[in-house]
Amino acid sequence: MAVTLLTRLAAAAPVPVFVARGGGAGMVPAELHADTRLRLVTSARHATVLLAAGRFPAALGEALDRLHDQLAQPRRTVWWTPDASVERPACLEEGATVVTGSDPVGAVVAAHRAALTEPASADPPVLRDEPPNPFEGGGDHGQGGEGMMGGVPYGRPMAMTADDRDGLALDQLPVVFGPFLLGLPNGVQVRAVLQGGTLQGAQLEQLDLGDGPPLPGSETDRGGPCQHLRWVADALRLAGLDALGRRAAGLARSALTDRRACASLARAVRRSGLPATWSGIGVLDGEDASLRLERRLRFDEPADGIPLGRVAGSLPGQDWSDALVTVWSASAPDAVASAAQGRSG
Amino acid sequence: MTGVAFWVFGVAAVVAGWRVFRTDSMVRATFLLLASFLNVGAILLLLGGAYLGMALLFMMTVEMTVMVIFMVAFMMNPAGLNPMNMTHQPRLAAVAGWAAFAGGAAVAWRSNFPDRPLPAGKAVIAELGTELMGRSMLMFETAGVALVATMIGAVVLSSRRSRYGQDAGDDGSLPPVLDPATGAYPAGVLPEPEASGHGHHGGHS
Amino acid sequence: MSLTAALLIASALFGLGLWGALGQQSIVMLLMGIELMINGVMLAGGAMWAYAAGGEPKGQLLVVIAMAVMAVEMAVGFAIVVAVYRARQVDLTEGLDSLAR
Amino acid sequence: MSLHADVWAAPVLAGAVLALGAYVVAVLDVAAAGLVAGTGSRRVLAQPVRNVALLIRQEPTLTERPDRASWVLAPALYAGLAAAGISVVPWSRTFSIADVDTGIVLWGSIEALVVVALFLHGWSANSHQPLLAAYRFVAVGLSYLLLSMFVLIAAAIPAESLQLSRIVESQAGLWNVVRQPLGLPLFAVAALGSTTWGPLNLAAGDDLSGGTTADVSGLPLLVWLGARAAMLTAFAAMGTAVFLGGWHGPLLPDPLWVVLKTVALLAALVASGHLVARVRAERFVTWCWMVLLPLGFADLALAGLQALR
Repeated sequence: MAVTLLTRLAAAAPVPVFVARGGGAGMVPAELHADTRLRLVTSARHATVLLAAGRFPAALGEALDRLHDQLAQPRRTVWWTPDASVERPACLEEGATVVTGSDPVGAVVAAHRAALTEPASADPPVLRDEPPNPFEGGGDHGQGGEGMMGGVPYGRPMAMTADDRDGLALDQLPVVFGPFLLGLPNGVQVRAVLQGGTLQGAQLEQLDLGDGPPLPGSETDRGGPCQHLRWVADALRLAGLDALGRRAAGLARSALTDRRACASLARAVRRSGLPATWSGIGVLDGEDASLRLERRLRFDEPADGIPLGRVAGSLPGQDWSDALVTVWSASAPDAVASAAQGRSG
Repeated sequence: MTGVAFWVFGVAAVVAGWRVFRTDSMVRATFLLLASFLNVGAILLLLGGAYLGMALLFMMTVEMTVMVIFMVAFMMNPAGLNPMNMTHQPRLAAVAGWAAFAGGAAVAWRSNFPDRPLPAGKAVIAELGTELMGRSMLMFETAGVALVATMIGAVVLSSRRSRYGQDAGDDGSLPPVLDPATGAYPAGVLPEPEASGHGHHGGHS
Repeated sequence: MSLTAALLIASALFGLGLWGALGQQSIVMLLMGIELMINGVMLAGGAMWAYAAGGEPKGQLLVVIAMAVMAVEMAVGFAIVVAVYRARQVDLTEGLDSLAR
Repeated sequence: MSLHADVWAAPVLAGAVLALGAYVVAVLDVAAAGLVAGTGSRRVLAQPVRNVALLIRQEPTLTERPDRASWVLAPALYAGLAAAGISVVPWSRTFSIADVDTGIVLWGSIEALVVVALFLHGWSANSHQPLLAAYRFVAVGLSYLLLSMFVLIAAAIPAESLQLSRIVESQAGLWNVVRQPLGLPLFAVAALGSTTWGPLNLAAGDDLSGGTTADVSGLPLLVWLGARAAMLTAFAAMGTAVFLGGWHGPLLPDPLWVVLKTVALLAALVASGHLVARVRAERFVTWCWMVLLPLGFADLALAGLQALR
């Protein structure tokens, strides 16, 4: 009895869903934030449902498989795609619910309830529980390099010392972030060299997004208010203003944009101090993140996205959070997405 | 009750202090040391030092938080995921440690200290305050000045542009050239070439 | 709970600290050994104050001064570690066998 | 003098108060989010319960080679610190769970140990984003700690005592929020910092995929989030006692005043999370040392001058 009550309560909770954006998804999934039946989470560990939006070919598919296995049980996978015949990774093979329409929320909620009430048909892991690369240790203690340091045991480089901005040569750590992180354009991953919380080096890689039709909704209003509002919704989540982000996502979803509501949102954003907080971050082509935010709030024509290579060049020396803000504001993620789509079309 | 608590805290302080030097993880080592301090703080509270114990908790926690950052920043392999040995002269160290303990224990055992226990209900906190701001003010102020001097000294020592001017940059720990015209360095302090300057964590190849 | 017991624990802490300070190669670990020794000293001071000095406020003052000493030791120790590391990229006592750069 | 709870009853009482407080925080959070988002505030009472049920049903996950002992201990430490904190807060002229005579210093130790708990939580997962959050939190924590100690000591000066009940008594004529106007805002900075909440959510934000919680799920996550909300409650209760006059107030009984003021303070702290953007860690540390710390000094100096008068 108690257990069923617990399950009933859990099933009625807002669904913690991790949205992975693939090829053709554009910024449409940002609108899901407006739905109070869902709660978008930024760590797969907190989610019960993995919503894969779009195409996941090759490397992107491998990344999705790894992400899938990190969700805690009970879990379910939902694939939101206009065309289910394209190449798919293992985690979307069986068991995943496929949604081809324009609204996946119903399917996500159903998947969440199913996960909690039918534990027998759990969503099993698709990768074996082992390091992604074989152990390649050497040296005195199996660490892979000479002496105490260096080497790539398990394919991951060990931290090594290098110069830094304080003039203290402390350890720096090579890591890969992405490609499904909030603040990164679809299919982009960061190869970063970290020293403490500061980036010493960074490369932005655009993984292949594949060919095919885009998600319904991503074609509407490119460069118009909707796209701006989707961008703002994600930016606000990145800035810790979840509730305001939900308001922006709601305005984006309601297509016929209510001018007064938009103006009131812009006022709320300015009052939150976000423009002041973001001033001075990611200065490229004479604009910082704050100015780019203002431009979006005014629905001005977006500047063409700055190429990923140049954005990456401006990252070293920045704190990781500032770097994310730089990437999200400077690379113009809608331009990146539509460029990828343009290539496909 | 207090007797049991005393022995629990005491044994915990000693065991934690021993494990500090027996764990591979630097973070664990630091927090084990903190645990040792916290247990001693608890004993001081039991002994009636209401302010001393609390102050120890507060001070040591902050100090160990700084310590742990240093540990992770400067030590190789701070998580202890690779087994390694970072000790020297183990026999001398062990003998000295045991000897110190034996000496202290002998004093504790054999000496006759005056038996003047803390009177119950003594206003120890107010007394400490009056002492610090009254009779022993000079001592207290000296300690304060010493701390300020330490702060300044520590910043100067560790700052990048420390001893030799504003824009010395990496040369902060180098004395200035003797003769600016020729750029000659004092004997024995010739700047090493970059490559050999990075014999990192030397002594471990 | 008695003066003897407290002094016994204090000497154990002091001995452990000495063992660590002499036996550890890393400068930071050496500092931790010294801290543990001062830990023992503070416990001994507190115990003497509570059992043999009749709660004389000077006893508390002694412990407070020991804490200040520890803060100074730690700050200067870390500053030296940073300075040495900046110059030589070492954090081991073996790297400090000469004062020359 | 104040009545103390029994040694065995104290933890139970503190736990019950904190559980209730955490629930109130969750309800306030849902309500504030609904208001700001414009989605209304339906089901505000039920939603926290449902979220808790979901976390109980979720299985805990493990990372590769975590520091297991620390991973288990960190949430327990955080929760225990919240319990210790709430214990020193007086609820009426005659009752607090443990009215120790060094309440202010104990509170300082709690704030310092919170930094340790958060660092351990981020460190132990053996994962990048939690570790980044842990580093960042230590830098921030060491900055606001001094601030909070200054304003608390300033509040102890007119009371001539480090004991919380005496500090509340000293506010019979004039609350500290008027007498030392800088105190409460600076204490609120420490409250938001210690719970990594709202504008100071530097160790659990979405920019780091949940920061120290990024690799935690299920029951351990529930304990951590619960401890965080409980800590916010403890801070609000402490702020009430030290700056808002505790039980002082007309007509209503003592404990009711404490509860009302605590909830009001909680509402303000929670709402700030939805109205103010997260600060940047580097900039906050700079502000803290260059602006807020001198303000803390000014607060202390003001209290000293008033005492000399």
